[in-house]
Amino acid sequence: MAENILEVKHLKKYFKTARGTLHAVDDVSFTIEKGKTLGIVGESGCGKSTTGRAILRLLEPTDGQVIFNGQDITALSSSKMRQMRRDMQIIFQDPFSSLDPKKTVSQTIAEPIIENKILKDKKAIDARVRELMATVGLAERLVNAYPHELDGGRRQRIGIARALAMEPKFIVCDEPVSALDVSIQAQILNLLQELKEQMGLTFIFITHDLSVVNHFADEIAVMYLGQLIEKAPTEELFDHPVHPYTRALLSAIPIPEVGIERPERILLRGEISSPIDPPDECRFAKRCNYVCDQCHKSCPQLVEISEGHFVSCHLWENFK
Amino acid sequence: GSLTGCGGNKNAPAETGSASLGTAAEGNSGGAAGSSEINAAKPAEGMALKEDIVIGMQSKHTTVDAMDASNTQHNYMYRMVYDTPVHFNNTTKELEPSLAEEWSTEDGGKTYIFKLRDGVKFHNGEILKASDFVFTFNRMEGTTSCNGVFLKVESVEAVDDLTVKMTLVDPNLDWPYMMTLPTASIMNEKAVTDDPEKGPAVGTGPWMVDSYEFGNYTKLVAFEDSWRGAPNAKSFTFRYIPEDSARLIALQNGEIDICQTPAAIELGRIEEDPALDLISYKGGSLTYMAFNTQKDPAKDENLRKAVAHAIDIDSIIAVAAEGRGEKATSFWGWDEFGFYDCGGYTRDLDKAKEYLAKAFPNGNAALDISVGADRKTIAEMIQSQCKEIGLTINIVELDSAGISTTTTNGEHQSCLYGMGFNIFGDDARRILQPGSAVNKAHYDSPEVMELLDKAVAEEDEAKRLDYYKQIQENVYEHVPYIPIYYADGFIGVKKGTGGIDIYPTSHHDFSNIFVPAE
Amino acid sequence: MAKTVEANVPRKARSQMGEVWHQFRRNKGAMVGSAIVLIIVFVALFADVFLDYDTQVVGQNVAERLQWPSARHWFGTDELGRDIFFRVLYGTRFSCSVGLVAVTIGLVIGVTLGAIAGFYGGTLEEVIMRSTDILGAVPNMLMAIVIVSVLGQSIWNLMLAVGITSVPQFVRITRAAVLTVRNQEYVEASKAIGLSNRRIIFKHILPNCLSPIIVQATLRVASAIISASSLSFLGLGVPAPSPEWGALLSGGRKYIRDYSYMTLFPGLAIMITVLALNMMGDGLRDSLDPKLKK
Amino acid sequence: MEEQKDMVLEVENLNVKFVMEEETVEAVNNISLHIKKGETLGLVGETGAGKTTTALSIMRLVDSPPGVLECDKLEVCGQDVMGMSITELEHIRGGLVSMIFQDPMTSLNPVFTVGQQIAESLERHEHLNKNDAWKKAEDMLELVGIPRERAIEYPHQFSGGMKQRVIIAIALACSPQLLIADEPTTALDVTIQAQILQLMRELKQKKDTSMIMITHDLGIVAETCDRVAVMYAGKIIEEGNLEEVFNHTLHPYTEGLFNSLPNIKNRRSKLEPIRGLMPDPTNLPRGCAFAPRCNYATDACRERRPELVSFGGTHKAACLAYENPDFHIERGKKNG
Amino acid sequence: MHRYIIKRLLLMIPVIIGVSFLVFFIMDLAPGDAVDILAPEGATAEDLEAIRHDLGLDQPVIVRYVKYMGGMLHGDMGVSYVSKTDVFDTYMEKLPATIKLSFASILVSILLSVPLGIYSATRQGTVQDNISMIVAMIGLSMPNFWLGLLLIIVFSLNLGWFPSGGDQTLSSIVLPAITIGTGLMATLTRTTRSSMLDVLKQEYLRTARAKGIPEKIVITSHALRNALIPIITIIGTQLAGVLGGSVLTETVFAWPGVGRLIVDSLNMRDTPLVTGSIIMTTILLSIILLLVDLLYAVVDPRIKAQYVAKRGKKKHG
Ligand SMILES: Nc1ncnc2c1ncn2[C@@H]1O[C@H](COP(=O)(O)OP(=O)(O)OP(=O)(O)O)[C@@H](O)[C@H]1O
Ligand SMILES: Nc1ncnc2c1ncn2[C@@H]1O[C@H](COP(=O)(O)OP(=O)(O)OP(=O)(O)O)[C@@H](O)[C@H]1O
Ligand SMILES: [Mg+2]
Ligand SMILES: [Mg+2]
Repeated sequence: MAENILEVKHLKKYFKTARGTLHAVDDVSFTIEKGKTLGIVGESGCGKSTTGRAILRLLEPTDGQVIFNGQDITALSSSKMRQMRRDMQIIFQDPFSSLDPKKTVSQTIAEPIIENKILKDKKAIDARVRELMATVGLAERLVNAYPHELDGGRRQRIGIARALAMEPKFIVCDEPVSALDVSIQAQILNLLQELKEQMGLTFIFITHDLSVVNHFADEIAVMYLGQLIEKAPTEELFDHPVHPYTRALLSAIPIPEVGIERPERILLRGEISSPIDPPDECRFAKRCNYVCDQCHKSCPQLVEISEGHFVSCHLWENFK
Repeated sequence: GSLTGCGGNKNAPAETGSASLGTAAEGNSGGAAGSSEINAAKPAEGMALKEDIVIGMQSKHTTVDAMDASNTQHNYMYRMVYDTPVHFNNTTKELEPSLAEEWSTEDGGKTYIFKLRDGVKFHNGEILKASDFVFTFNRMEGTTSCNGVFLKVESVEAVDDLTVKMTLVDPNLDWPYMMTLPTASIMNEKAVTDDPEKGPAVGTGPWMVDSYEFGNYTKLVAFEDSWRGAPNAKSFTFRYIPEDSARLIALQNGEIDICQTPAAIELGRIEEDPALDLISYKGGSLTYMAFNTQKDPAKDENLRKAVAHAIDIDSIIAVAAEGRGEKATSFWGWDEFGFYDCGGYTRDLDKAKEYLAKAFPNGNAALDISVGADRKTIAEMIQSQCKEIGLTINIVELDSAGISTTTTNGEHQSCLYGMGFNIFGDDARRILQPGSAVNKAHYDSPEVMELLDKAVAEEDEAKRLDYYKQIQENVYEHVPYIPIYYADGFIGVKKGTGGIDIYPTSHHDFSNIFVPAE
Repeated sequence: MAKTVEANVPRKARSQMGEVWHQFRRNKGAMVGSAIVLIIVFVALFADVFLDYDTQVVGQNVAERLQWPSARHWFGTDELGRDIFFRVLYGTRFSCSVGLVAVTIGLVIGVTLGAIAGFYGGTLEEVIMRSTDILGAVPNMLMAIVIVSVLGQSIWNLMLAVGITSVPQFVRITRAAVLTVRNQEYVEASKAIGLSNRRIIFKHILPNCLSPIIVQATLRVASAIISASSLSFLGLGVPAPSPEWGALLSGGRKYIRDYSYMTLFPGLAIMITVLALNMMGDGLRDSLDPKLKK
Repeated sequence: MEEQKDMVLEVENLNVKFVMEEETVEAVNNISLHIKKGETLGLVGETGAGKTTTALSIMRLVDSPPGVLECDKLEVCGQDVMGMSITELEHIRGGLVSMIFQDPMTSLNPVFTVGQQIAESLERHEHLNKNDAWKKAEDMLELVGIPRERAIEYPHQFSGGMKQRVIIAIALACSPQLLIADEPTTALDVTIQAQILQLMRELKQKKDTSMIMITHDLGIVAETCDRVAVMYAGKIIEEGNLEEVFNHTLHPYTEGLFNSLPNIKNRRSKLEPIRGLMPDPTNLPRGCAFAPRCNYATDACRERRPELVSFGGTHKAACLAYENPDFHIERGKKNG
Repeated sequence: MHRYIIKRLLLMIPVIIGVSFLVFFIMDLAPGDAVDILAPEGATAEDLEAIRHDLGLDQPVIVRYVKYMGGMLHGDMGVSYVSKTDVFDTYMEKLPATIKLSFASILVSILLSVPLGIYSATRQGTVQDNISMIVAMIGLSMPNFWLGLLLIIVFSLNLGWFPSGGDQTLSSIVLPAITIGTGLMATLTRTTRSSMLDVLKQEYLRTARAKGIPEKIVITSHALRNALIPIITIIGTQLAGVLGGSVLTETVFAWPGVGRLIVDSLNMRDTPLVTGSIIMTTILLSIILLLVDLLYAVVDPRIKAQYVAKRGKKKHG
């Protein structure tokens, strides 16, 4: 069995808010093998980004462990953590707010190199910046451009170059393409694909677009209201979705084809409910078309129903 | 309008120093021709009078208790509200009976007997008794403005209902003069004991306090039963309008009837205004420079003399007082008993340089001069004038409390200050006695002190005058102070206003004021 | 490697300063403003080249006192016969340094504290903000009186006094701006690449909080000059006879009705400086903020 | 003439420029649109293609300055919108034509209750008094599936999907003839998007409203529209009914769009992105705006601007390559 | 909501302690004390000592401070050195005039600035915009005493429309209010402008326009209400500022307000009066700022929601 680069165990992240405790991530566990990509999907606000950030300790986890390369990073001091970050990077969703508007392209890319003293010589830094720009497909003449002068696709490339500058082994991509147009999205997806293949990177790929993860991820985890409700290898998930939510999600994707037989659409009631002080019941119970008494009584556990396929639903057997 | 002089002092020589520069300070002595129209003593027959009079004050009242504060702005009010045992008549320059019909001393000024007027009514209806007199003096202990008086008194006792015997610590022939000052205002025992807060405002004068708001206004109303007779109006309000220009505009607008101390620069406006009169008088308030005689570099008499001969007093008067002032020739009130004209200091740059060379043989002559914002211009002029002899003056500006305390504590090198003199000779003690707060020079001359002590106990007037002359000569010689000038005093009033008893000390008496109705 | 063809580069690359300058130049108001500011600075720097301080600026000439503006004395003369034009000209030196130094003091202290409060939050923020409240509650005059009287009257202490009184406002404004920037993703990104908090604050957060701070600073220069004039009334201004504008204003107050020019010209000088600074400040804010560029 | 009456929207040669100090953005270039009663037109294109600007032009809501609007004909239900005064326009807006904006989070005024925001438009256009308008507003809420009691709540008390419903309620309150939906579901999650699209379909049928559906999602077009117009750099480069555009794609750009989409059915298929980027709208190339990115581009493409040419039936495309009669694109080959 | 208010009021306590401490010690540091001011001319060293003892000024500052704070605990703010009156009463005597003037000035400032700010925001970048901003700035760069005297000369002396000063008739407030109000204009106009500019970019205005709402209503109702928060914030701080007193204006117009009280008592080193007045002002300002915060909730339902949520939470716990 391949070695696990990352193990997340019972990760929790709660926020104290005026209205109560917000369970942004509530007891999430999973593992990723080296060189593989885990896609995390789910609706807005279900805790995808929070999971990603908690793994990098950009947010301090409330509870749980994150074991990276065999080391529990939740216990590291902040200076040790800073060193650890050379191996773990993140690419953000919003190519507008994730770049400092006052810094040029080269300043942004050079910053991690200078800060972490990866290179010291000015010329070497310069050369490295250009190399990185070439890697992500940014023209050399853009070195002195400001983010606002660039379109979303190019900005996202800067974000990628900045992450790559640290020569990480593991990258969390937090919806790196959802702000982009389809044609640009395809360019970026191809770029990430190539980087992954060439550098043997491990990714967590967060998105709400199922067709994108389908294309990109080896495994997919579906989150709902801070919890992991289903996790399976990509093909398995698309071919045999079990959880009612996953199935609704898959059926809701509009297919850009005319004259085909459209699968029947599963429409859900209502919307994702509040993550503040959630009651101890299945988080999906309120919207589920198959809800039964059991669902309101307790929160179902994640069970492995076939090899690598985990589901958290009381009624999974009915849907298999 | 033209000017009215109320000056003149029987003790002072008729000619007081050189004529001032400028236009306005002509004829200060004697009643000028204009006095019949401006500030007449009594309203003309059948004149319609204003009932509610308002005066715009430059400074505010902080109290209505005569023992709490003593200065020009309060004294106006005290003179209207209270009476003192003795009255000083500014026209005749004589002491007159007031609450005391008679007073006498038998032992050269150590014990005084006051016989009180019978039937004097307080505002609360009580009749004045010797016990009120005694009470008043005993109340002085520990008060801010009268404690000094109290300390001079050994005992006060009521001999009978209308006779008071007062024993002093040291003989003091000027004591009856002391008894004319507003600090000696007689209060009513019952009123004060009944209401310690409002009671002290109960006096025997023709006006009584109606309402008072700290820092805003004080309103007096007529007290018809006053032994001095009923006043000419129903109410008299002091309004605090600190800004000079605004105060004058208020007068021009008719919002007030009297404008205290209009700015010298704006006097022309009153003179031009047909609806207004300008009352002017030779001021009794001296602007002077004091050197700290206990501290380098002003400890050196040579430096003091150098400055005395470097400054050009005439041009200072022309600028700082807009020419409306008079050079001071001795550090002594011109209106004060014992005044002797030393001639003042005159500008003589050669002499000044000579003295300066003695004081600073190595050059680098410098002196700090502490000054409040109001006398900054004078400091600037002195600075510029001293530069001509090579003395660098550094102006140290301080806020009002700062200047007062630093100079009292002797932290200054020299300073510019102002003060008003009283009419009696012993008043000079304040400025010459070591430890006194207004001895801004911290001048300590045993010789002078001895002369002062002798003078105050001396019954022979000629001898006293001689002692005082010697004192003045001493001060003139050693230059702890440079007397600079007396600014003329001004009051802007509605045309036809009268009944204001003008005192050079600025403690004017508005008791009998009248303002013609519109 | 996917190498996208880079067609249609949106804009030529310029250096950072060049970029700011390019933007700035296009703003007419800002250019006019900075031209005036430049002139003022020039005058301030070289006042002693044109003018002899001892004779023309503080030299008195009582014979020519209180003259209305004329060809000989463009702005008239004051009560001591000094030429007001020269004094206003020379006063540039004092007033500009009072304005600038005071604001700099307020800026440095206020922005640092505000940034710390906004960034770290929690108890530290609470302590800083409460202290700011306390400092803000003490009347400026009292503060100034104490500073000037304890440390002595000098132009430096005046600057310090005026500067310290402007600290609370800078703290509040900076904190508010930091709070909005703090949650931007690029701040998180800089944490992800291992930057220390100090560097994050100074390199990423503060540069993006500049615009309200610049606006406040330029407005504050004006109030600093005016505060200096208020202090002059209390005798706490620049020591005489220095022709600081605030001191000229307070000195001319007595004469306002008959010799209004004595306050008019220093007043105008303050006004023009303030307007120019603000026009420049607005332009600077706009050009420092790349997002505003079209 | 009969056909004329049926026309809800007629736009001929619409041009919109944004004239700014240094540069001019040619946002919309020579667009013509026709929509019949009950018809839904899909307007697709990438960011900056000029979709929103086109929609705003129809309501004459383009910011001016800097916007400059020119048009040969702009009629809604036979009324000449171009020639209207501001007051007349204010009657048309929200009455005859309504618009739904992209972002439900920011499209509602946070300080007014949702009821007020619906009622406001009713008061103006239907001349109802306050009470009636409020009642009708509550009815509208119910129609879009929100309990009527919630009319007194503020937008922040609603979730994204519900806000979008409120916006739909506002847009439909005065029964407009034409509804312009500018990316109405982009900001929403897929499951919510499915709900909203379902709702719009139902309401449209009920009220027989014509619609312009602006989107960049070809999947949505396939599910909701009758006809499609594909925009690129301010021009319509292909137009036709669904079947024509999806299955008989003519334009290389449209083809590129399809190739860029990850295929949900075939995850191993390699994405074939269009090279490069949309041209700078301030500096459009002389020839075809797509030429620099086009795999089929010829020299002629870089010199001349293609016109929209009919390819039989309702299908039109603007591509010079078809001047060569043998030309067809890869996708065309695939689909026959 | 109550909880929030109580928390805010409790937070005032450390601030008051801090302020009084600072003021007390600063007063001690400043050269000069009340003794010199009170002493009559002629006072001897013993006189001064007697007064000093009388006022308790011969005790170390820390002792005086502790005593003073002890009094505060019983609601006693001490007695003025100079006027011998109760500090609280003295302050309250001046407060009405200050409150009147403050509100009038703020009103002037609002009436001038808000329309001007809206006007220039809707004409961003035009000549009118620039002129409006310059007009707003003029008030800032004119010292209050200068403008005040100018107004008195023109409107009181020459035209005779308003009294030159004092607080007697309703019309006395006009000139001082204009003087202060115009000085506040610059900040408020700019705030209004920039806040409006932010709001004018918002999508919901496009929604309103698309509904056919007339432009005037879009600006004055839809946009302005959303732009109010920063405007209210500035108005709040400005109000707090003028409530602390505007010494120069009060001096010029002989306005019997708090500002002059504080500065005058400062000049007389009347420590109890200064400290008491500043404490009272601090309390007043905290209350004003609290009211401003509560006003946010009225203007913006989103903010109201936060307070309501707090109450909800309390019920749970
Ligand atoms: N700093 C924070 N303070 C309080 N609540 C937070 C914070 N960050 C996130 N949350 C809340 O945590 C929940 C999960 O947020 P998160 O950003 O992880 O969701 P997401 O799945 O990434 O959503 P999206 O698709 O919108 O990005 C949300 O309800 C969010 O409001
Ligand atoms: N107010 C404006 N001022 C200047 N340029 C504008 C303005 N509005 C739009 N533009 C420009 O016009 C062009 C077309 O914009 P438009 O918003 O119509 O595109 P879109 O197709 O709706 O894009 P999106 O998918 O991002 O909504 C863009 O280049 C845009 O920058
Ligand atoms: Mg997210
Ligand atoms: Mg758009």
